[in-house]
Amino acid sequence: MLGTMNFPILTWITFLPLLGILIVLLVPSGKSEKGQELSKQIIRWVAVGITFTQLILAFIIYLNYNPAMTGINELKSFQFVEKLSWITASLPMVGDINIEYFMGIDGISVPMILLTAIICFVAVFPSFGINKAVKGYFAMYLLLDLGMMGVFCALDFFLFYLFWELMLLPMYFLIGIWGGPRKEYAAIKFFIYTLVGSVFMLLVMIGLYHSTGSFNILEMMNAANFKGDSLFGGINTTVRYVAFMGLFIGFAIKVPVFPFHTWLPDAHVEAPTPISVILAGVLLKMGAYGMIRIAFPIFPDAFGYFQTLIAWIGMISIVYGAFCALGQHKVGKRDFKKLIAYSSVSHMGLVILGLSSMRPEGMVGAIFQMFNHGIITAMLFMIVGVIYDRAHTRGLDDFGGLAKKMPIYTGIMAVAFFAAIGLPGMSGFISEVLVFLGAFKSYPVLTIISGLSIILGAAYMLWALQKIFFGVLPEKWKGPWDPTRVKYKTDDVNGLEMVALIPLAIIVIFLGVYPNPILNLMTGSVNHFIELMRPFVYIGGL
Amino acid sequence: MDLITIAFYFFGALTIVFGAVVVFTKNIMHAAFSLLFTFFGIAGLYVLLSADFLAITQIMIYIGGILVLIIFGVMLTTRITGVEVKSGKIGKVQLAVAGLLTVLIAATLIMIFTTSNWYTADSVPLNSTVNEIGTALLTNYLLAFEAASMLLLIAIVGAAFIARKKH
Amino acid sequence: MEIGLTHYLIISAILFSLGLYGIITRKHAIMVLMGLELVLNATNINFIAFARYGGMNIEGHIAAIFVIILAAAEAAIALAIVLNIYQNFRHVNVDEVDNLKG
Amino acid sequence: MTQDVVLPLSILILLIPLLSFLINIFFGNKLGRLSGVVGTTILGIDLGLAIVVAFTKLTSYGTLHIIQNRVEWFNLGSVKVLVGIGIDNIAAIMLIVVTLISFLVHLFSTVYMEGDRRYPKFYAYLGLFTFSMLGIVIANNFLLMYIFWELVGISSYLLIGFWYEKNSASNAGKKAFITNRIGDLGFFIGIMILFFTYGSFMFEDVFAGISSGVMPFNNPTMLTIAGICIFMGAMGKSAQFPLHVWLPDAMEGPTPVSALIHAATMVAAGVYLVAKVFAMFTADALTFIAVIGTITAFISATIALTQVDFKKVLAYSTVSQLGFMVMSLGVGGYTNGFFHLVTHAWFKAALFLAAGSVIHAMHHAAHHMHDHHTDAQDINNMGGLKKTMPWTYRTFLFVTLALSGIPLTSGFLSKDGILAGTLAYANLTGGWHWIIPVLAFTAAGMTAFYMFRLTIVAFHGEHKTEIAKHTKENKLPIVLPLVVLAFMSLWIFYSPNPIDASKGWFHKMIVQPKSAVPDAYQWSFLLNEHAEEDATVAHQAEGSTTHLEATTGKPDDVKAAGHTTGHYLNKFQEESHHFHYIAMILSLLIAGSGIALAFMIYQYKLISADKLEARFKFLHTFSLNKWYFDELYQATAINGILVVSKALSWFDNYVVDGLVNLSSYVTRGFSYVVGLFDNYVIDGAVNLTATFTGFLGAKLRKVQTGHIQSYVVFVLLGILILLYFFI
Amino acid sequence: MIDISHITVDLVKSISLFKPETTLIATFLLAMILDMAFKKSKNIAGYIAIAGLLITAIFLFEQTGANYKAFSSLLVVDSFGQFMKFIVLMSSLIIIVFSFFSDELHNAHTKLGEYYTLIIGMTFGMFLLVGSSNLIMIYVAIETMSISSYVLAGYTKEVKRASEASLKYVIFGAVSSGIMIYGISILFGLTGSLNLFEINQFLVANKVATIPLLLSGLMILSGFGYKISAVPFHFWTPDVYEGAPVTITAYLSVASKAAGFAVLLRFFKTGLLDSIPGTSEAWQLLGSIDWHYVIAVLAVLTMTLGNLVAVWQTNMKRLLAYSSIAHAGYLLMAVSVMNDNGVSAVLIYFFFYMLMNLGAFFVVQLVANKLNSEEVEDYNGLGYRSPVLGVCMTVFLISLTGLPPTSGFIGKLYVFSAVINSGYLWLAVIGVLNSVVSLYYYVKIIRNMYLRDVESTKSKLVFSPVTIAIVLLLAVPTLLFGVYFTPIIEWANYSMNIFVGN
Repeated sequence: MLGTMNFPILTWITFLPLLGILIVLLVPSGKSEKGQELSKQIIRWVAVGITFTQLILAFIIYLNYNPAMTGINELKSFQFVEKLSWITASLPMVGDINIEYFMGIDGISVPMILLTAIICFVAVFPSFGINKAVKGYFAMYLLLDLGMMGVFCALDFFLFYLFWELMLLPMYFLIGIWGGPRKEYAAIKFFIYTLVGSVFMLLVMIGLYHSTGSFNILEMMNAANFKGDSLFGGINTTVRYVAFMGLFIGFAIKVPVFPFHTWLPDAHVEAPTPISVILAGVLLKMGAYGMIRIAFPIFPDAFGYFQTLIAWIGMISIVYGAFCALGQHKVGKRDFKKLIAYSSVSHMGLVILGLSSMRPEGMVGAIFQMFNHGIITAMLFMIVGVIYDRAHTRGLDDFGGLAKKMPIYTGIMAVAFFAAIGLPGMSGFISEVLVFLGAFKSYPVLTIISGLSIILGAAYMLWALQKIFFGVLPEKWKGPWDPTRVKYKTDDVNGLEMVALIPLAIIVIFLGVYPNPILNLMTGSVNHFIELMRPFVYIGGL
Repeated sequence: MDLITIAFYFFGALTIVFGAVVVFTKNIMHAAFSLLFTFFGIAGLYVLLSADFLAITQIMIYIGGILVLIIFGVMLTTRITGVEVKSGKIGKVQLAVAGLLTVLIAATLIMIFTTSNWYTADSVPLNSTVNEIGTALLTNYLLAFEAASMLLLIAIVGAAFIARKKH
Repeated sequence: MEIGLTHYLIISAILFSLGLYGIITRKHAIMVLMGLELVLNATNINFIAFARYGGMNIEGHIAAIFVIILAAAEAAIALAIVLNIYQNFRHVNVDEVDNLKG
Repeated sequence: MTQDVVLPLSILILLIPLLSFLINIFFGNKLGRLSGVVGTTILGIDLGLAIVVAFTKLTSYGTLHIIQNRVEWFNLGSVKVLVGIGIDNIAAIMLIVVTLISFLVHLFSTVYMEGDRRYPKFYAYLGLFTFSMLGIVIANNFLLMYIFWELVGISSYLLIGFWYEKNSASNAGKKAFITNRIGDLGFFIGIMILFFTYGSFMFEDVFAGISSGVMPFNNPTMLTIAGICIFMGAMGKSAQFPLHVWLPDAMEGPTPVSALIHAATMVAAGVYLVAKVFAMFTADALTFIAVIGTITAFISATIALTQVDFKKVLAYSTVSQLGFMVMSLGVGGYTNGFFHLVTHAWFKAALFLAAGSVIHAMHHAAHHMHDHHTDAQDINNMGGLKKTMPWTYRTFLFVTLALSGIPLTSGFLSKDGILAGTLAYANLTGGWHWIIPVLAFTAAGMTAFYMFRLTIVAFHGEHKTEIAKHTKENKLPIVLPLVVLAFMSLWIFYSPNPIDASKGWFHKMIVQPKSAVPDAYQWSFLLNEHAEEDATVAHQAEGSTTHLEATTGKPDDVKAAGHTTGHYLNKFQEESHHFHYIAMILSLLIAGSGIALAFMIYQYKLISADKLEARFKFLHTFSLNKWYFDELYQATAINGILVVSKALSWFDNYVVDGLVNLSSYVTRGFSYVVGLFDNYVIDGAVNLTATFTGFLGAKLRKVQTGHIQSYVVFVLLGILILLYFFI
Repeated sequence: MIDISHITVDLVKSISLFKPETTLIATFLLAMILDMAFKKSKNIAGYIAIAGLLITAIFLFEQTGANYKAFSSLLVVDSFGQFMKFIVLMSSLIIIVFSFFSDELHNAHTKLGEYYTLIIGMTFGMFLLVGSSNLIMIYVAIETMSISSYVLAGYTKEVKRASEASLKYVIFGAVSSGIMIYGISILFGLTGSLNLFEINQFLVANKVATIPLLLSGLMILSGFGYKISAVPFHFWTPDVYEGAPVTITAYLSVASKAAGFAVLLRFFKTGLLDSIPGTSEAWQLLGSIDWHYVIAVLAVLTMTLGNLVAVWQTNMKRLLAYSSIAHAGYLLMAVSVMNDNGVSAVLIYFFFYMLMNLGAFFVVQLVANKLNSEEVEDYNGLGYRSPVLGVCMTVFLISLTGLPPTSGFIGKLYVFSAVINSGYLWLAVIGVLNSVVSLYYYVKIIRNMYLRDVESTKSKLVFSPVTIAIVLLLAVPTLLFGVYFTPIIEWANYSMNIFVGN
């Protein structure tokens, strides 16, 4: 079975982009105008090649993944495990330090790897529109890809932290150099927000290292490894609570959750389309993934203590995000991307609620919601990208009546919009229902209030839909987008955009009807996770 | 009061008074010369403390060497206009602050010195310390001695370089 | 009353403070150097006094000697630099030499 | 046809309209006009299959409650999600209703929507709608029902907002969808409560759970609340009292859409849901349903009185009829409620199609006259269409009779059954419950009045405008559905005896299911006594009826009421049988007076409507003859109603509508504030810390003054501070 | 005749251990003489200096494992000293190589002979300081080092700001050493001895009044604080760093800081602490003064001021000055922990700090050569005008912030690990927040290089391949040690045990 084969597939899937970066950097930038254009094309297609191979590897992993093995805290039930000692130094005073290159996946990381591979592959196509410092762009793009893939495979806290921080710098450059008007402010805001979060995580990591003697996440999970008098030893101590909060805030900033979300609208509005696709598609999931992989299992007692608080935060994010999206205030122009950004806050709040319910269907729903939200928001952003590339404005008030002008585009948009509302028949609905069913058992009142988001979601999405697609076409868009017919042959969506959008639409509808391919992956691990947390945690409905 | 007490108060007063003159006088030349008397006062104190070699070194090097150096410095850096060399006045506020600060430091030091017990051991005063200093310098403190020589060499090279006019 | 260790320490403290006052308030660079010399002399008094009352401990003398040596070296360098300032700024008022700030 | 063929067939019935949707979406513009033909033929096949399935179910397996299956959709270890489809008697009938009306509307629209540019899209959305409606019909679990519930909502949104160039159309669509969504939220909460307690979505598991005594959050009031939540879903879809505001606006959509969706099928979904899960409703839940039904019926009837727009009148009348059905279910008249649903579906669809043909004709005439400003839907511009559009007039007249409950029509049977039911209910429960029959009868009367007002103003009398003069009868595909539907409204289809439907096949087939709710929480008179011996009640001849003493108050003390003689299912049926004739006479009387009044005001202009309100006394001199009773009635009811209707319509426009709009203003305002809060306070707080560090940095930078002496001062100060700090 | 036989044995062994310093003195003399002999070539002294340093390095490596109190315990030769000496040596070597390419020095039409000799002199001073365990020896060593650095700071004496820098430096330096020696005299008065080991025995044996001990400790600390530019004593750093030539600024920011920390650690470990031999890694503190807290307060002040003021700087050298103050703060944090973990953290941090700081200064020097400006604004579009330099500068700046793939992160990791392990959570949190603030001004430079003036039309900056090679020589290890840092850790921890003197 490939899983046990010695082909280190995880190392390959993570470090393939590194190979891509080298190739991209070696491509000579042509002297003449035509030469430069040629080199740009080569770079673009190299990126497509790399991400496509990555997608194939992800698919191989998916095929060979055996859902029975649950993972979470036993090493033997992880799959595609690669464990080799990376840094070992024997210190006379401090005791020996060993950091391992420890990669492995279980039910929780497989969907995330699939999502990353899909989103990174699909986001390359809108990147064809970038023609400023293309070589730099794709180098940063692949570095980001490497960081993200690494985070989902790493099982050694040091390695996890290395990959986690690795994706900060490329993101800063990608927003900073190729972004919109207020790109610098958005880029530095993103950088500082995430850094503050990850810096708390660093302290907790070091504390854990000292208490257990190694960076291995799995060993940190069972209390036996904590040395007697160590910092985080024992149970329900205030130090453990502080440590848990440190980790939780670090991950919550990434999710983003209510009080820490103000970076998201700026980052989304200013980032170029492909980058906001990746930002929304994958980066937001790393926060939630981090919570499941690290924060909750290592400090189950602290999680039990804060469980209701986390549920409340989830609920507030859901309702608050929905209201903000609806209330697109007059400060900036009513921006389409800002609306989607706030809707992401609301949808990710759903994930937090699902996680805090500690019910099998709640957690499976949360992870499935992470997967679906990734795909749906990626589609939404690409849709915005399509009209932004043509009209160079994202203001909601500037459009109207596009349905007549771009019918196919309206079709695809309809799929994305109705999926975002959580219409049955689309994957969004399944995960929403699961989360609500699970959360209802643990926190009935909170779930009912969060139900409000179903109505508000419909309200702001349909309002946006009507603003842009229905009504009468304003004068200035009457003519064809590109009179010279060079860039845009037809008024409607062109080939490349279709290649990016259609597969996502198919995934959304297929999973909406038959979600088992993804759900079966995680059921084993989730149930195991809940068994692990059972003694410390309140599980509703028992 | 016996002779030593009188000598102590004489030399002490000499040092303090001329030290104050050095610091408070407006005229640089006055300051330079009052520095001379301060050094003499200190040399006297050394004698009282039966540090004969030190007293002589003080007179030879401090007065003979450093003071002459300072006076040359004063000569070189003031325009030869024959005018009384003013050292210019500093704003009233700064003076007050500096004065307050100095008094505070002095008070703290004195308070600490008077109230704490020092490492004391009674001992018979030696007639001459030169012999002991010599042996110590060349046995226990040999390295410090050589390092000091290296330091002086560097000082000479550096000072020569800085002070030299463009060649 | 009999002259004891503290008397010398008091003189040294006063001299030390005067030296500092000289450094802080005097505008002329050379005056600052003079203040510096006072500080170093105060230290020497301390060393000799502790040597005398601490069991005729010769180390104090050696320390004092080294302080004198270094004072000489420092004075030399300081004066050389002050001359250089005089070359460049045509004056040696310490508080006017302040274009490097912020 | 054997039992095991029913389910695969019903899946086929479900998927065929989806096929039409897909064909029209992808190959629509290639097909062009052909998409209409494709759509109609597909629906025709669907109709055929539906009839086959319905007959197999009703004829050979009538007694078997339900043919159903269950399949595991996905399984999460400790939680399994099961879905499946099931055909029981009401589903079989609904299959026919939905497919037939959808087929007729497809046929009707081939002509009606001829001119429209996005013709294939229209047929695609119709296909989608039929698919989702059939989904609701055959689902045998809450989850699948909820899924198709929302799909129906989306397809109605697409159809209402079909002419999206008009902002009012897309606004109406949006309003419809959001109000439905509010209802759906309630529905979903109800499902969650049930899933939480019984661990499954399947109806039979839930009913089994309830009957085994397990209560949600183990307290019975929660079961009532769950029932009310489920009913909220029905309120949203069937436009019941608070959530009815979207239906009148939904008239913005093309008329065939209104005919299919807002008359027959979709709005009936709510009632169908209540019927399907009737077994889980506790006594209090049923009372709530009855009250809501009555209020809706009464209010919308009063409003319909004063409406001017042809389709708006029909819209309000639909809402009122829905109120009747819900009220009937609420009071326990399960069979009559469903019976009214079916009959109402035919004649309301016919009414709307007739309206469509009238408006179509008026448009053609206006187009012909190049006069584009007169509103083709305002009945005051019509008049005298009897002469120009004979066939439409005849079908319209017959169907109006059915609606107003005139004998020999199916409407009469169903409405009469309901009214009898309300009387029995009031008699059994007494106290304040008597309001229900009173309001029911007045509403029935008003229905007759406004329907005839409409027919007279629109069809009788002289052509009020030029356009009316030039209207011509439409082509066959428009008129044929009218005739078919009018034919379906004959009484003969449902029971041989035109007066009493209880002996018809319909009543034999549709039997109230045994309620799963423990007896303590049920209406005693609904308890099913003969459940065990034989499911079907052989309806013997009139048994001797022992007189029951009047029982009042809460169900528990009603339990002592005597046992029913004869073979009625339960006490309620026996009681309503008693009131049957009284109700019939009373309803005939009221309907007749309503019609007469309509003729007097509009046909013979004896009483002018507007002067009426002004000069009340003129009426008194008018009639000395047998109207004395009417006068009293008129003085109190008619005037009262006119004034009340004005007030209510004002109330409806400004308060309830306002309430809904208000809630949207409130949400928009609140979200505006939250948006500002988010942008200034939270973002501000973050920027504040940034500016503070900057400020601090600037201040510290000043310390570096450049004066060497100030540096020395700071150093000495530093040492002193450290010294004193640490002593 | 005084019997000095017992001294000779010790002297012979001490001199054999003194080889590195002796070679330094020899190089100093040789360089000076040869410079006078060969008038024409400017860099002759430089080449000799490099040769001398290489020989010293060889002798230094021979010494590994030595553990001896030389020159009647004036000087201590131990592995801790060796590590620090190696850092000083390495930075001197790199600075001399930098000076070959510094236009600032070369067109200051002064002969560079004295320049190289003084650097050797300064290195000698630092070697002494690192090893000295006698208060007077410390004073002499600090003076040697300071005097040579006063001259070097003002080396381009025609330039106004250089002379101003040297004036400020000399006055501030003199005052600080004056205060230090006064502190030493008080300590001498209290304990009666100048040797750290004897002082320690005295303090262990009998109770000493705390206030004078605190006063003398603070005064001595001000001497060291001036050298490592800790906050209350840092005022000279920004002005001198901006005024002095870039090479010297780099040298001061690394080498003299290293020596300062070495002497600070040795002073506390051997002097003030209750050094019961073979104690666990936590040092018990003498007297009732809680030195942990004193150093911790200094650390917090240094970090916070360094980072906060750096945010406003527009001159690159001044910005890097404040950044070096901030880094002194992080190091002080490790020192305040006062245990072997802290010492090894300091050593590790210093090795990586040397690499990244010298790298950053070299880039500033190269850019100053080409654009002759040190303003941050002039870095606009640098990333596109010279890609290699831009990337290397980004690596250095990211490493200075302490982000993972770089070695700066490993340094910070160990510092925070030492701090957390001894339970100072609040200190770690302040440190961590400071590194977030530091991100702002480091990334401001990256922003100018890459985000401004994208694909700038200005002329491409071409640098000689040798300089690019040197920059890469510093950038690659900064990245490499970020990923694989075992050798450094092992070496630092091996040389962690300061000679406790048994």
